[in-house]
This record gives sequence, structure tokens and C-alpha cells, in this order.
Amino acid sequence: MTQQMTATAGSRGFLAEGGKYPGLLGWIFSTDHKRIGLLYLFAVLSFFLVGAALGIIIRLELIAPGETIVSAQTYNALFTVHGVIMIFLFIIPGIPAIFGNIFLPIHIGANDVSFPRLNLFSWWLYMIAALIILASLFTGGGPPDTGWTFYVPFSAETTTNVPMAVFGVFILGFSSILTGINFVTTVHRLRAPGVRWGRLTLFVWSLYATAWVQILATPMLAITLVLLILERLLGAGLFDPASGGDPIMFQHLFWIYSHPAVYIMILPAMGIVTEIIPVFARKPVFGYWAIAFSSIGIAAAGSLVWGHHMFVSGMSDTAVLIFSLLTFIVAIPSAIKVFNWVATLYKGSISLDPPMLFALSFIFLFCIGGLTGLILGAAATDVHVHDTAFVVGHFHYVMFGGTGFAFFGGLHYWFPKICGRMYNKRVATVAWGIMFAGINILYFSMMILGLRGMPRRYYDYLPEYADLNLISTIGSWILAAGLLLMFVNLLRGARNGRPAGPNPWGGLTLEWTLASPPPAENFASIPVIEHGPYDYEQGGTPHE
Amino acid sequence: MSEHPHAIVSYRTFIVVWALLLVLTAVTVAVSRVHLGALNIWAALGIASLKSALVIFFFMHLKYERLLFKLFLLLALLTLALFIGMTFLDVLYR
Amino acid sequence: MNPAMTTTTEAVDQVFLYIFGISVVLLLAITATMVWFVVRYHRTRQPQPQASPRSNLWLETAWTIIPTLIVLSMFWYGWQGYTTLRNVPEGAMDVKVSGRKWSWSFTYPNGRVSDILVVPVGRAIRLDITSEDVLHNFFIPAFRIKRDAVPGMHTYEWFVATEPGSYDAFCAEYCGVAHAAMITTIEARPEADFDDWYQRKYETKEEQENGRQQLATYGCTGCHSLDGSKMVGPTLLGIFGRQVKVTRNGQEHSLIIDREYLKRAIVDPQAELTQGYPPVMPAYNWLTAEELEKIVEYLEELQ
Amino acid sequence: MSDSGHPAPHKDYTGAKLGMWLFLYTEVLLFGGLFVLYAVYLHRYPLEFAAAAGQLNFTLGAANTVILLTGSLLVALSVSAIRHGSTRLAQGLLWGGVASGILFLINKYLEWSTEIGHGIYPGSPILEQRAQGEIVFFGLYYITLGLHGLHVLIGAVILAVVAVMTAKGSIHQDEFVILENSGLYWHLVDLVWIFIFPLYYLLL
Ligand code: HEA
Ligand code: HEA
Ligand code: HEC
Ligand code: CUA
Ligand SMILES: [Cu+2]
Repeated sequence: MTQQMTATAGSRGFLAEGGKYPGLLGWIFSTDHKRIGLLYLFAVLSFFLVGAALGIIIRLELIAPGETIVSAQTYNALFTVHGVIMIFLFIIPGIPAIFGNIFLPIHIGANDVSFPRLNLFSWWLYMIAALIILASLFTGGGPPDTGWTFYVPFSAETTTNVPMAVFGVFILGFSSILTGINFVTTVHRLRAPGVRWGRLTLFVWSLYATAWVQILATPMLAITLVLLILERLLGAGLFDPASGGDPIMFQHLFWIYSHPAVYIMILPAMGIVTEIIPVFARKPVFGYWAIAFSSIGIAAAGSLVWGHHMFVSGMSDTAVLIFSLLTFIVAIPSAIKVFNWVATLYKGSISLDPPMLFALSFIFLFCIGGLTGLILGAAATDVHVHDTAFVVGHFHYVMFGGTGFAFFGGLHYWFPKICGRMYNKRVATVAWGIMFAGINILYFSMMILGLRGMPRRYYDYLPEYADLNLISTIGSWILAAGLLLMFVNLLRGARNGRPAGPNPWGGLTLEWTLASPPPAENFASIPVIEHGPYDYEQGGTPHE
Repeated sequence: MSEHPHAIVSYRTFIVVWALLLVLTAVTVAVSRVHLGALNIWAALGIASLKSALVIFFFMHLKYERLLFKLFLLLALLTLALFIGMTFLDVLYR
Repeated sequence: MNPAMTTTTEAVDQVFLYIFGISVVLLLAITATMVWFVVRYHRTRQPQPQASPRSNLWLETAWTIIPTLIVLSMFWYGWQGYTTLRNVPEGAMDVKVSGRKWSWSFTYPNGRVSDILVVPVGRAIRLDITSEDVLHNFFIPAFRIKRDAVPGMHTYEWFVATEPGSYDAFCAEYCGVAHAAMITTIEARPEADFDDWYQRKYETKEEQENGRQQLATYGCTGCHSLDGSKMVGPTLLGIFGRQVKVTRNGQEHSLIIDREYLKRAIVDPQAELTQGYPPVMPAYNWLTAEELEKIVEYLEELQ
Repeated sequence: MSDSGHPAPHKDYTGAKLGMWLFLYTEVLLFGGLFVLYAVYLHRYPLEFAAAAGQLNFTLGAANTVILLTGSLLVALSVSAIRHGSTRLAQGLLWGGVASGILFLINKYLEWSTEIGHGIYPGSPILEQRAQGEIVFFGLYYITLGLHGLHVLIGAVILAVVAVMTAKGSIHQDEFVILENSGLYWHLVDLVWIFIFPLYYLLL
């Protein structure tokens, strides 16, 4: 393939050049998609740490029955803020805004996204929104205590600072929409010559599907939140039974966005896993089109199952029937993906470097999360486990075990590309092991608790639930330890790891043809692509 | 590769479309005055859709854009229709 | 009860076992294959990948069709179970459940109002649920039933207790600061016991009031709630005839609370400590006989 | 799809328009949420809705319809004008569009001030007395039309800016994508109104 090494290895590429202004300004006002991606990386990771710290505190409160370290009110604020931060500030923007921004243009042989200024603007929106949300904790009636779902009538009555937090989330919505618009346009308009749809990387396919969900579903969240704010400010009464409103309609509007949102969270993660596995198995991914279309399938079907969050809300039984059915349909494309990933390993040459470990454990953890999703999707069983710790277990498995692990996998996979240095692989492996153990102890015990009937959002519980809660809390410490180790290792790698070279893993996608870190202008001249991203047969033999 | 923007739409076309829109507005008002029961709302929506089609295809040049744009519009409208429709699975049978 | 009737518990558990079973098999199969491939084709054994097809129509169709059938069966089975939860058997007793921040109140057909749900064993109970303020959710884990309490709306669920005993009921829809304390008890009693509880004359409001007065003056209510919620000490609501575990000088005993026990528990609480509570109750040995009598009498009525 | 290729981003007209259309879809769904509620509550309170709608000022509503349609026409014409190279005409037409926006807002102001004068606004004591369906109707009415009014305002401002840019010459015969996109936005505002008008003013 005709690609020249711009910038000699060792040069600091876009980390040094680029940016009109010197120093920090050169970053926060740069329209370079790579710099914006890094800006997102730092912002998102900091908020993740905050949210995670809150998670640890939640677990501490639940270590024993009764009030252990925080009051009931504080606890309610804790899981609300934890949820809001993790969902809206960490996991939804996470992969698309960070790795999507940095690698989507490179994967399609472009020098930037279609609307670079819009891209920067969406980062600013993200930061402003984040500040508003943080401000809502210390102003007004104190931190919101509604749960991240903001259900009325409670959210319309509580005296805490709900409107401000909601407004913050509202702005985040627009940040997310702009990213989506940018990606769809970029994929349609800026593909380099020879990058047919059949030659897009599957990471790009997943981002493309995600972008559509962001565009079509997020406005629903926006209007829902506006209505909630107006309900509080004007008392419009649209959800207030006293004036003819219907509280359940709020739940419909909320989940019309928030269920598709869970596929905004998982699709890009699946994309990363689909990139990592072929590289470390040195094999073309099995069933390219099946994986590509299953991404579209998940996005499409996933937009029509929101009702499964409302099986016991008083919604009509007919709706339960249809939504339950559609929920199960979503499982099929996910199943296809899983099977294709496993099949890709067949007859490969597999090396268990840290990214691969994360990718493989993703499959395992996502399967647990997804299969428990089926128990939730079945009308009968959902009645029992709805709003219990079982649900909490389910979504931590898919979100942390799934998206979280894929995110960390991507971090370890692209780390050498982004900062030109390699972290200590052995330490990374140890950290992964600790996290893997921790996450299962932490969340599996929660699922059993749920089956035994412990409701969620309970700061206090009956004695019979004590044992498993203790185990779960211990798990959270293990997990925290692993995460700390991982972050420390990456930081040390970034500072004084050994130079990684342009292609440490032997990947064939375009980013590996560039120097590490990539030069500010990606491709000196737009490449002409002659083969697909996974053609290990034709592709030059991967070099160590 | 540079773009070839679509043909320029003549002033006349626009004015004709505008006239049509005004006529249709008059029609909706007229129809709303005769009582057709449940039909009224559907008639109103039908005419409104017709009007918006005119605006979209001519004023907004969709008629002259490539197929992709039309497909996307379809997708967006389909999505909205499904959101409303599936909400009624609950509302109708509760 | 008529044996034909499937209980809600059975209906749900069958579905659970079905889905859970299949899931475990799938999970193990997938993980095993994955691990096997990783070991078998590890780079140390396989320095170079072997040529193998990039896709296989038959295979991929197979693992599209088969999962489809599996999930559809899961769906249908789940729906069947759900219909059991929704179809209330004939002749069910209708109890009105009302949730408010943060307690439950139950109204029986004969107008009797209670803070705990006392039900006859083997008789289907239909709960007609609503809320006075925000969303709540009446959840009885033992019977696998759960339904939101929505203001301005009536939802329902049903269950049948096949065994006498007391079961927990939680509020399972977040409703504010005391959400976790919005707990009550279901007392399933044999038909006979239930009937005399049901028929027993219960005080009018004002009688209740001066009873409460007394307890307040003695300071009981500082540690005991009268509404079923748990404070420093166990609630006095429905205390009479409640089954408790106490520790009497070291050993555990389980007993049904009667007048005698009540007297002992008040005059010399430390002698028999109710499990799960701190031994902090002062001894009310200074009470005169008739004062004690009156208290116990009141506690007995406090159902 | 035949849309591959690699034009330098700022020259990519189709790309710019594609982006704009995508943005418009998000706007459609934003209002869509309100129409979901409208549909549901109309289904639940048909009579109350009709009764409440009867109290709206039909004439002003109709007038605003004509105004917006005309505004749309002017902006559509201005795109053709600029491409014919007749910049002045394009400018004039754009200012016409701005004017239509202002007229619309004036009408809205008159309409609302009288209604609020009658004590009909969300959460008002008088409204509280009404039937439930009516309270909901007016709630929706104020929110939907408020949001739409906001869009008219934004649209008018954008048109003004574009008009100035045209005067400055930064928009001209072969650099008009900004004008075209602003036009698209303005037409969307019109589109939404096309549905609002029958749903709120003609419900009898
Ligand atoms: C990353 C986010 C994510 C993902 C991917 C999913 C995926 C799924 N979720 Fe989950 N879900 C959440 C995040 C997510 N969820 C969150 C945050 C909540 C709680 C919200 C709140 O209330 O706070 C929630 C709640 C939730 C509920 C509501 C529970 C309740 O409150 O009562 C339901 C019910 O149906 C559900 C179902 C599913 C299903 C069926 C899938 C499916 O997509 C899973 C598909 C995957 C598999 C099936 C496994 C892999 C496939 C195989 C192993 C092959 C073999 C499988 C078969 C043959 C079937 N989820
Ligand atoms: C991506 C999403 C995400 C992630 C990653 C997490 C991560 C964690 N969450 Fe999560 N959680 C949610 C999303 C997420 N959560 C959501 C949406 C809810 C629902 C909220 C609601 O009900 O409204 C929820 C609710 C929720 C509950 C239920 C509360 C309740 O219902 O009563 C609990 C309880 O254990 C919990 C615990 C944790 C823990 C221990 C972690 C751990 O993974 C965190 C451990 C990781 C670390 C601690 C990082 C490592 C250490 C550092 C970074 C240094 C700084 C830390 C310290 C100083 C300790 N979360
Ligand atoms: C300082 C707090 C406190 C006060 C005041 C108090 N109690 Fe108690 N009470 C408790 C605790 C704690 C228990 C459970 C431990 C035990 O059995 O001693 C208890 C147990 C009981 C029991 C046995 C309940 C059971 O389920 O076994 C009865 C009956 C009782 N109290 C009645 C009273 C009455 C009547 C008064 C007032 C005249 C009163 N208590 C005042 C704390 C208190
Ligand atoms: Cu009531 Cu939670
Ligand atoms: Cu969901």
C-alpha cells in the first residue's frame, strides 16, 4: 500500500505541532480532531474518576445494614450524581468523542472531520454542561436526589437542585448531537479514494450506526428535560395527574431516548473489540458484513424497545407484549457479533497482549450482562427483578464490564499510537487481572441480592441481605485497586515508556501506517486504498 | 473533485408553489368548518403533510438533491412515526 | 385453595429457570470455545495464522436462525408467565393498597384499615394499588409480584399465600428520603385466625388517639413506631400475636407474642431480648398493675 | 452509494448541506416529542381540546400562517437570486424574510398578551378551575408555540446576519452555501407551523 512515513518516529507529531496558539490555548482552541479527541480523553477520564469515587462511597454505605457512613438524603444524592456522571459525562461521550474523534478520520483516510469547528464547539458544550452539572451539587437546594431517571412526579416536587442538573444534561445532549452529525457527514463525504463501504473498518461502521442513534434519539431527551424544567418553573401540569397529565408519559419520552442511549454506549465498544481481535489473532475478521449490518440492526431494533423499562409502570399489557418481543429481537444481532468474534480466533495466531485480554474479557462480561438482560426482557421475570439490585448488576456488567472494558482495551490498544510510547505490559496484565476479579465479585453478588428481592436505591436493607452486600463492597475495593494500578501504569508509560514505533501490534488499519504520534496533518497526501482493513493474506506481513 | 450545485429553480416555480400553499391553507380552514367527527383531524393532517411536502421539495430544493437526502428524510419521518405509533400501544390499550 | 391455580411464584420461577438454564449453557459454551481457541492457537503454538475462510454462509445463517428460535421461545414463555400474573383467579379478596411517603395502608372490604397486610392462607388476594403523592411500587419478593403505585391511577396485582407466615413487602420505586424504610409485612394466617382478626372489633379513631397518648407519655413511641416502620425498637403495630425470636439467658427461643410476654417484655425487657435489636429498653417495673394492664390491652388492639 | 471522494472540507457544499439537513431532523424530532404528547392527550380529551382550541384567536393564527409562508417564499427566491448573481435583489428578499419573522412575533405578542390578560397561562388560578383536558391543552399550547416562537426569533436573526454578509460580499454567486443552509432553517420553522396551525387553531 502506498503510504509514506510522515514525521520520523520519535518526533512528537500532533502533540507538538498544530494548534494556532502556544501552550494550553493551542489545545482548547485547536480544531484538529486528534487534539479534540485528547481534550475529551482528559475531561471524560477525570469525570470517570469522580463518578467512580462516588461509586466506592455508595458501596461503603452499603457495607452493612443501617446508616453506616452517610445519611439517607446524602445517599440518594450519591447514586443520582454517580449515575448522571457515569451515563452522561463518561460512557455516552466516551468512545465516540475520544477514539472516534481521533481515529474515524484516519480510518477513512481523511485529514479531519467534515466540520472541525463544530467539533471543537461540541467539546466546549460538553465542558460547560459538565460545569453546570457540578455546580448543581453546591447551589440551590443541594445535589439532585431523583436518580438519573428523573421520574416525575418526584422530580417535579423535590426541593433539591434538579432544574440546574437537568439543564446541564440538556446541553450535553446537543454536544452529543453535533458529534453524531459530524460523523455521519464525514463518513459519507470524506472517505479517501478506494475506501468503499466494504472497506470501512468495523469500528467506523459501529460509530456510523451510533451517530444515527445520537441524531434521531437525543432530541427526545432534550425536549423531555425541557418539559421537566417547565413543569417545575411554570407548573404546566403536562405530567401532573391533578391537572390531567400522565406521569407515565414522562417515562415513555425519557426511555425513547434512554434505551437507544444504551446502544450509543455499547456499539462503539463492540467496534473497538472488533478492531482488536483480528489484529491480535492476525486474521481477517470473520463475517465482515454480518458484523457491519448487525451494528445497523442493533441501532434500528434497539430504538424500538424502550417500553421494557416500564413493564410494571402501569403501561398497557399490549405494550408489554410488543416491547418484550422486540427486546428479544435485539439479542439476535448481539449474538451474531459474539459468534463472529469467537470464530475470528479460529486458526489464528493469538497473542494475549493487554488489549486482547480486555477484548476477550469484554466478550465474557458482555455475555453475562446481555444474558441477564434477557431475564429482564421476559415480562414475567422482569416483574420480579425490576428495580432490584439485579438490574443494577445487569447494567454494570454491560456498561462497565462491557463498554468500560472495551474502553480500557482501546486505551491500551491505541496508547502507543497516541503518545508514541509503550506502557509496561506486565503491569497492565496484572491490573487487568485484578479488575476482572473485582468486577465479578462486585456485581455478581448484586445480581443474587436482586433475585433475593433487595430493591435498588436502598441505603438501608434488611439483615438477610448483609452478607452479599459485604462481599460486593469488598469487590469494589479490588476493582478500585486494579483501576488505580492501570492508570498509574499508563501515566508512567506516557512519561517514560520506551518508544513504540509506528506499528507495535502489526495492525493493518490506516492509523498504523502513520508515525506515532501521528503528524498534525495525518496524511501528507491523501492515500489511495487498494485493500480492506483486515486483509492479512494480501496485507504486508505484520512486522514486530 | 468539485461539486456541481443543482440547477437554479426559476422564480416562477416558487411563486406557483406559494400560491398553492395559500390555497391549501384556505382548504384546511374550510374543511375544519364542516364536521366530519374523527375525520377532521386526519383531513387536517393530510393537508398539512401535502403543504409540507411542497415546502420540502421546492422551497428546500429536496426535489433537486441526490437520492441520499431523500432517503434520510424518510428515515427521520419513519422514526418519528414509530415513536408516536408505539407510544399508542400503551395509550390505546390501557 | 383450588389446586388448579398456579401461584404467581411458580409462574415466574419456571420462566426464570428456563431462561437461566439456557443462558448458563450458552455462556459456558461460548467461554469454553473462546478459551480453547486461545490455548490451541496461541502464538507460541501457532507462529503464523493458518488460512481459513473469511465467512461461511451456512454457519452464519445457522447462528442467526437458532438464536432467533431460542429468544422467541424465551419471549413466549415469559409472556405466558406474565399473563398468569395479570389474570386474577375467581373469588379473590379485594384489598385496597395506598402508598404515601413513606408508608403503606391497606383497606379491607369491610372497611378495616391496617398498616400491615394480614391475609388468609390459600385465598387469592387482589391488590388494588394507588398512590397519594409520588410513584411508589408494592413489591412482595416472596410472591414475585411488583406493580407501581401511580397517583391518579389504579393498578393491580394478585397473589396467594400457600404457607402461613410473615413475608416482607418493599417499596420498589424510588420515592425520596425514606424510600428504603417504606417496608411492611404480609401476615398469612390460617383462615380461622384471619377471620377473627378480620372480624375483631377495632377501635375508632379517637380511641386509638388516647391509646397513642398514653404510649407517648410513657415515652414508648420514642423508640417504637405505631405505623409498622422500624425504629430503635420493633414496631408496636400488630405486635400482638406476632412471631418473634428472643434470646433468653443465652438460648434462642421463638414464640408468639401473647399478653404474658408483653408484660414481661415491658417490665423486664432485658430478660428476653428480641433479636436484631439493641438491649436499650429501660425496665418499666415501676408501672402499676392497672397501668400495665391498660397498655397491654391497647397493644393487643393495635392491629 | 456514489458519494465517495475527497473534496477539501470547506469546499464541500454537499457535505455542508448534508450536515444541515441532519440538524433539521434533530429539530423535527425535538418538536416531535411535543407532538407525541399532543397526540396522546388529544386522544384522551377530544372534547376538552376542541373547547379550548375554540378560545384561541383564529384570525391571528391564520394571519401568521400567511406571513410565514410568504417569508419562506422570499427566502427561497433569494437563493435563486443570488445564484443569478443579482445580489441586491437577494438582499432585499432576505430583509423581507426578516420582516416576516418580526411581523409574526408581533402577532404572537398581541395574541399571548390578550390570552394572558384573560388569566389563561400555565399554572394560572383561572386555568386551574378549567377541565383537566383544557389545562393540558393550554400547557402544550404555550410550550409548543413558545418553542416555535423562539425558533422564529433565531431564524430571523440568522437571516439578518446572512443579509449583512451578502451586503459585505462574503456571500455571492458561487459561495452561497451559508445562505442556502440558513434558508433551510427558515423553511423548517415554516414547516413546524404548518402543523401547529391546524392542530391548535382549527380543532373544532
Ligand atoms: C451498555 C448498556 C446496555 C446494554 C448493551 C444493554 C443491553 C440489554 N439490556 Fe439493559 N439496561 C441498561 C444498559 C444496557 N443494557 C441500563 C443502564 C439499564 C437500567 C436503567 C435504569 O433503570 O437505571 C438497563 C435495564 C434493562 C431493562 C429494564 C430492567 C428493569 O428496570 O426492569 C431491560 C429489560 O428488558 C434490559 C434488557 C436488555 C437487553 C435484552 C439487552 C440486550 O441488548 C443484550 C443482548 C446481548 C446478549 C443476548 C448476550 C450476548 C449474546 C450471546 C451470549 C449469544 C447467545 C444468546 C442468545 C442465543 C439469546 N435492560
Ligand atoms: C458506566 C457507568 C457506570 C460505572 C462505570 C459505574 C461504576 C460503579 N458503580 Fe455504578 N451506577 C451507574 C453507572 C455506573 N456505575 C448507574 C447509571 C447507576 C444508577 C443510578 C440510579 O439508580 O439512578 C449506578 C448505580 C450504582 C449502584 C446502585 C445504587 C442503588 O441503587 O442503591 C451502586 C451500588 O453499589 C453502584 C456502584 C458502582 C461501583 C462500586 C462502581 C465501580 O466500578 C467504581 C470503582 C472504580 C473506581 C473507584 C476507580 C478506581 C479508583 C480511582 C479512580 C481513584 C479515585 C477513587 C477513590 C478515591 C476511591 N452504582
Ligand atoms: C430506649 C428505647 C425504648 C423505649 C423508651 C421503650 N422501648 Fe420497648 N423496646 C426497645 C427495644 C430496643 C426493644 C427490642 C429489644 C428487646 O426486646 O429488649 C424493645 C422491645 C419491646 C417489646 C417486645 C417487642 C418484641 O417484638 O419482642 C415490647 C412489647 C415493648 N418494647 C414495649 C414497650 C413499651 C410499652 C414501652 C413504653 C412503656 C417501651 N417499649 C419503651 C426500646 C425501647
Ligand atoms: Cu415508596 Cu419508594
Ligand atoms: Cu433498555
